[in-house]
Amino acid sequence: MGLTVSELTDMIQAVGKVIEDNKAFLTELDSAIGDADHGINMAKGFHAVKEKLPTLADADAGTVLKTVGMTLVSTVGGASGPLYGTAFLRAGMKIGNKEELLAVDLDLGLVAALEGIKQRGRAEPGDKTIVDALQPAVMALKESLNAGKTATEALGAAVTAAEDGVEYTKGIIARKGRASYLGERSLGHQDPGATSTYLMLRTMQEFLARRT
Amino acid sequence: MGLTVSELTDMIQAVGKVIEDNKAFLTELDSAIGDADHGINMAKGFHAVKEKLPTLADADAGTVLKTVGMTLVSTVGGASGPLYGTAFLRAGMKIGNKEELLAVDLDLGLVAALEGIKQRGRAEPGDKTIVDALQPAVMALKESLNAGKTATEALGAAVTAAEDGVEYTKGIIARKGRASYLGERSLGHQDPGATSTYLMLRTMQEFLARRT
Amino acid sequence: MKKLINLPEQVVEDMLEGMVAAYPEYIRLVPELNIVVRKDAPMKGQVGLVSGGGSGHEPTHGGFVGKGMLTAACAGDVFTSPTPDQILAAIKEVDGGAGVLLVVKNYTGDIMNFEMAAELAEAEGIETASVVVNDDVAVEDSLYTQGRRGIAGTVFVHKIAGAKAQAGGTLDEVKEVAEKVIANVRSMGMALTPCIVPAAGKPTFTLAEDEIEIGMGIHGEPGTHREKIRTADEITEHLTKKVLEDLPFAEGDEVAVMINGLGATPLMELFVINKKVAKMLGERKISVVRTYVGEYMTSLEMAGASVTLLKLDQELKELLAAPADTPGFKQF
Amino acid sequence: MKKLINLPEQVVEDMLEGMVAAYPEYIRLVPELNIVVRKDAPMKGQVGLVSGGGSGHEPTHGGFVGKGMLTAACAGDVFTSPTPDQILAAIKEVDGGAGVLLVVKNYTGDIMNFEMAAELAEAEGIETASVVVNDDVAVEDSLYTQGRRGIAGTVFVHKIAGAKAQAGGTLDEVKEVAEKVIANVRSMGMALTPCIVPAAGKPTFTLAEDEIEIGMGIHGEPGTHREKIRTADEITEHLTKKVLEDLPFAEGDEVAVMINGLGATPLMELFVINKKVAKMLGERKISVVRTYVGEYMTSLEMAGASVTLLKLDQELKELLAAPADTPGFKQF
Ligand SMILES: Nc1ncnc2c1ncn2[C@@H]1O[C@H](COP(=O)(O)OP(=O)(O)O)[C@@H](O)[C@H]1O
Ligand SMILES: Nc1ncnc2c1ncn2[C@@H]1O[C@H](COP(=O)(O)OP(=O)(O)O)[C@@H](O)[C@H]1O
Ligand SMILES: [Mg+2]
Ligand SMILES: [Mg+2]
Ligand SMILES: [Mg+2]
Ligand SMILES: [Mg+2]
Repeated sequence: MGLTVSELTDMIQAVGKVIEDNKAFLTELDSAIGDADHGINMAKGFHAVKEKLPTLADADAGTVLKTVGMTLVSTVGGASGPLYGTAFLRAGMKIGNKEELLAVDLDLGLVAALEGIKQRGRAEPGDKTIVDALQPAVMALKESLNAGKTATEALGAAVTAAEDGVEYTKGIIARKGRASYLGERSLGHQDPGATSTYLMLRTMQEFLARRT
Repeated sequence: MGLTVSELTDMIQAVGKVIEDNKAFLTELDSAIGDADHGINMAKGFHAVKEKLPTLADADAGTVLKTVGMTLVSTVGGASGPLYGTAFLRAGMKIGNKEELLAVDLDLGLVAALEGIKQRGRAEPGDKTIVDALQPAVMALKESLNAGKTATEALGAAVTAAEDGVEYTKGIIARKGRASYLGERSLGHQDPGATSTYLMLRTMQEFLARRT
Repeated sequence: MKKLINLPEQVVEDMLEGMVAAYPEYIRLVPELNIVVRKDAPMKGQVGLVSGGGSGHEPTHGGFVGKGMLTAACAGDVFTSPTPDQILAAIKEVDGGAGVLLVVKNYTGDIMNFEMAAELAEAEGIETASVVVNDDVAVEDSLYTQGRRGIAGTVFVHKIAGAKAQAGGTLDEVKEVAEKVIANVRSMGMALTPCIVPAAGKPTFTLAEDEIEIGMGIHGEPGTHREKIRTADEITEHLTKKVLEDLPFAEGDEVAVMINGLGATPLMELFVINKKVAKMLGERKISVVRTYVGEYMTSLEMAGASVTLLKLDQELKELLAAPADTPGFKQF
Repeated sequence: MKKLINLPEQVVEDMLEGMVAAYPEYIRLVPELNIVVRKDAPMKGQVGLVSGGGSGHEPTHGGFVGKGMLTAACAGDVFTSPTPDQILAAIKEVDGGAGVLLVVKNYTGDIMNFEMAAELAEAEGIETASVVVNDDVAVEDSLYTQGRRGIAGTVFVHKIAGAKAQAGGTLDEVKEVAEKVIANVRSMGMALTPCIVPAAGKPTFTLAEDEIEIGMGIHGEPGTHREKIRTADEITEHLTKKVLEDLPFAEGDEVAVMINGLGATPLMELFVINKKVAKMLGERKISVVRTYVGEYMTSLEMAGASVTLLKLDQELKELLAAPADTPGFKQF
């Protein structure tokens, strides 16, 4: 795919914009089974990222990702801050000082992000969290790449898997995060974090698709 | 008129019943320009009076009235407790140990009551208080009696004067009591205390009229 | 009306029993009479301090009974003055031979009931004196009217007169310092929502979702006027200016500040108000000696707040700084 | 939404500035970082106690910074955990060489942010330990879930661990006694009304005029179920029974009681609740050593209350009785 650092930066900005656009929606989802702040938290974080990215014009891909992670960690708070922060941090650490990203980096980065989130949050699939969108997405991506698909195609498969994952969260009882306090009352509601993960992946895919 | 102590007692009970029946109405009036408790306060007081009166079967008129006054003072609280309490106390003190009340006693008693209220509350006519109903009533009663009317007739004149007094309170700004804090906003509302005075006088008049 | 109560007629008794159950080391209850008395009262040779009024202003009054503040508090029904016999009983409970000061808020009902109680006490040979608190600048002050209401500034009277009594002041001295506080304290409040007297079951006024009531009393009485809601800074500026201009407070003055919540206002909002008050005082070179932020003089579940300023001299400063140990007001 | 605030995005800063303006003799603010630190921190050789969490629970957490309780508190946005860099900065502010105990409430966000901060502190050579408070019996306790929430019982952890640190306990000792409190404290709450996060502008749930929410959290999270309002005695009985059965508390136990208001509940109603709790404990021959009634762990302007019981042994009794002097919790 050959994504330059400048394109990576643009992609992250696009992700930020989608989060901003969905601030009310994500907050609404969180108000049903959480504390009504997921959109607010995430938008605040990506607002800080937006201010930060221009200062990284000369940085490598790993540094950009790690800085995004640090920025999220230090501005978002709540559960999503450490989780998404760790995700970007780990992706950045894995990818390292590259100037251009290939399909394999996408795979490596997302795998590292997923592992980071699972380690930080101790959630497993079925707990009604980010993991329920991200893990199937990562698996779908890997499978597609193994089957010889392009990065854009593979990410398309990941997006579909994430969307299914979001749908799946409606039917399960939360076992991690605030929603878990609701017990059975969490049934029927889609998970806000899984939803933001889906939105982020979809934006990345659209970005790649636009560019090809 | 020749009112026996037992009839006096019945009359007071009738007054209590009217207050009880108008509890919500008086409270409503007080909520417009006061603190929404005049009916509650008065009803509580007359409820205590109702329990107390049967213990006074053998007492004289003065004792009955003083006991009613003491009971009101010690159960009503607020502004109306000391005011109406003092009124009954003073009436009882003035009338003394009579076994039967005549028209002149009605006059003496009401004058003493008015004086007691004015002394206790330091209100003058035009302050939008009980005094605006009671003072014209007392004057009308005296005039009627001087003109040779019966007690029932004279009390009828007093009731009309009290009713006019209540009406009059709608057009004036309160200068005493809680309503005074409202300044001009007290305009247009009738005074709760003047209203309860009118109700009490009307009940007394109806009681006398029924009996003749 | 949604309240955590049992029968409305029983709410004052329930509350008082719950209060003494919570603080047996501070207070005791005189059964039937709804009087909260300091555990160790009467204190021989010490001036007793009795206050009271309608219930619904908690922690006022019962919560301020204890060392360095009130010796007894009489609880009337919700928003209704206590009765003379109640007050008389409280006077007798606390009389340690040095006389009793009655701290009364300037409401017709309170004035008359305390006055009758004082007459009864006199008849029984107990010396009493009274002071009347009237700190609410929202109400016009006039000789021809009832005058101003007593609101949150009353807490400073309790604190400072209480410290003076605790320090062994005579009845005259305690009364004098209470009057000094009254002469130097000013308050004004505003409400976001009305409150509901349990026995009435509905609010005395209603406010639209974007309306606030300025200068209302602590009994659900409507205020001076109604306006659209503005920012906390704007509202605070309005209240504080009225308070400042009234005494007036001037450059170089030393003051105590009380930001009082009316019942349903989160501490968060009271602190937001205090930030603005502190700024305004700083700009005017008025120095803040002590600040109290919290619920001191409430009005059931009313949302809103009042701002109180007390101008201090050396004596008031020292008495305000004295320790107090009561359920609702503690100071080392 | 009707609130006494300025910009929603600025409410936490405004609040903290108003708080330190009110209590300069107790606390200072670390600018930009929203950390409230005890005026005289770091105390050489004394274990530091850092807590924090989302804002909107005032006086928790900043109000409990002072002698005998917290050394620093990190304020997150409303109902949002503070961030690791904030917490790390607080740890550094209070580290007096004896290590720092982090008191965390059991929420995913808090846990992760404090954990990351602890990792960062370790990297900088500062010894930390953590305890996680999970007193809310409304939530089912299970190994496979997040477990229970930390609510009002946290205040007892602050008080008792704070007393131990103040008394010179080592990090291990302070941690151990904090864990003892956690093992012995249980709470449960209910709401009459929801609350509104300023930035969200609307409540997370709505309740009909005759409905209450049982077992809700302190962040506007819906509770275990909804029911028709009942009398205060019936509601209190339900909550207290759940709390009693959970530990379980038994005849002969000595306990501390906290009746906590959630923000908009008048003290009057909290005392009504306490009357019933005291009665229930008396019937079960559980003796009440101390009672705290007031707003300790709030949820913005939510109306409602929680009941907390802490089973005491000799050590906990002594530490609970130790003096504490903070803006929001004072005890002689
Ligand atoms: N342990 C966990 N592992 C993974 N994701 C989690 C975990 N806990 C919570 N989440 C995610 O975080 C989301 C909520 O984030 P947010 O509302 O920003 O934080 P908070 O719950 O602290 O308010 C949930 O919808 C869920 O997807
Ligand atoms: N100084 C006064 N003199 C005469 N009547 C008064 C005075 N102050 C108040 N009142 C009367 O008392 C009434 C209010 O009584 P109530 O509501 O029972 O007491 P409170 O005002 O203490 O709540 C007023 O409507 C007015 O008629
Ligand atoms: Mg959330
Ligand atoms: Mg009234
Ligand atoms: Mg009244
Ligand atoms: Mg949150």
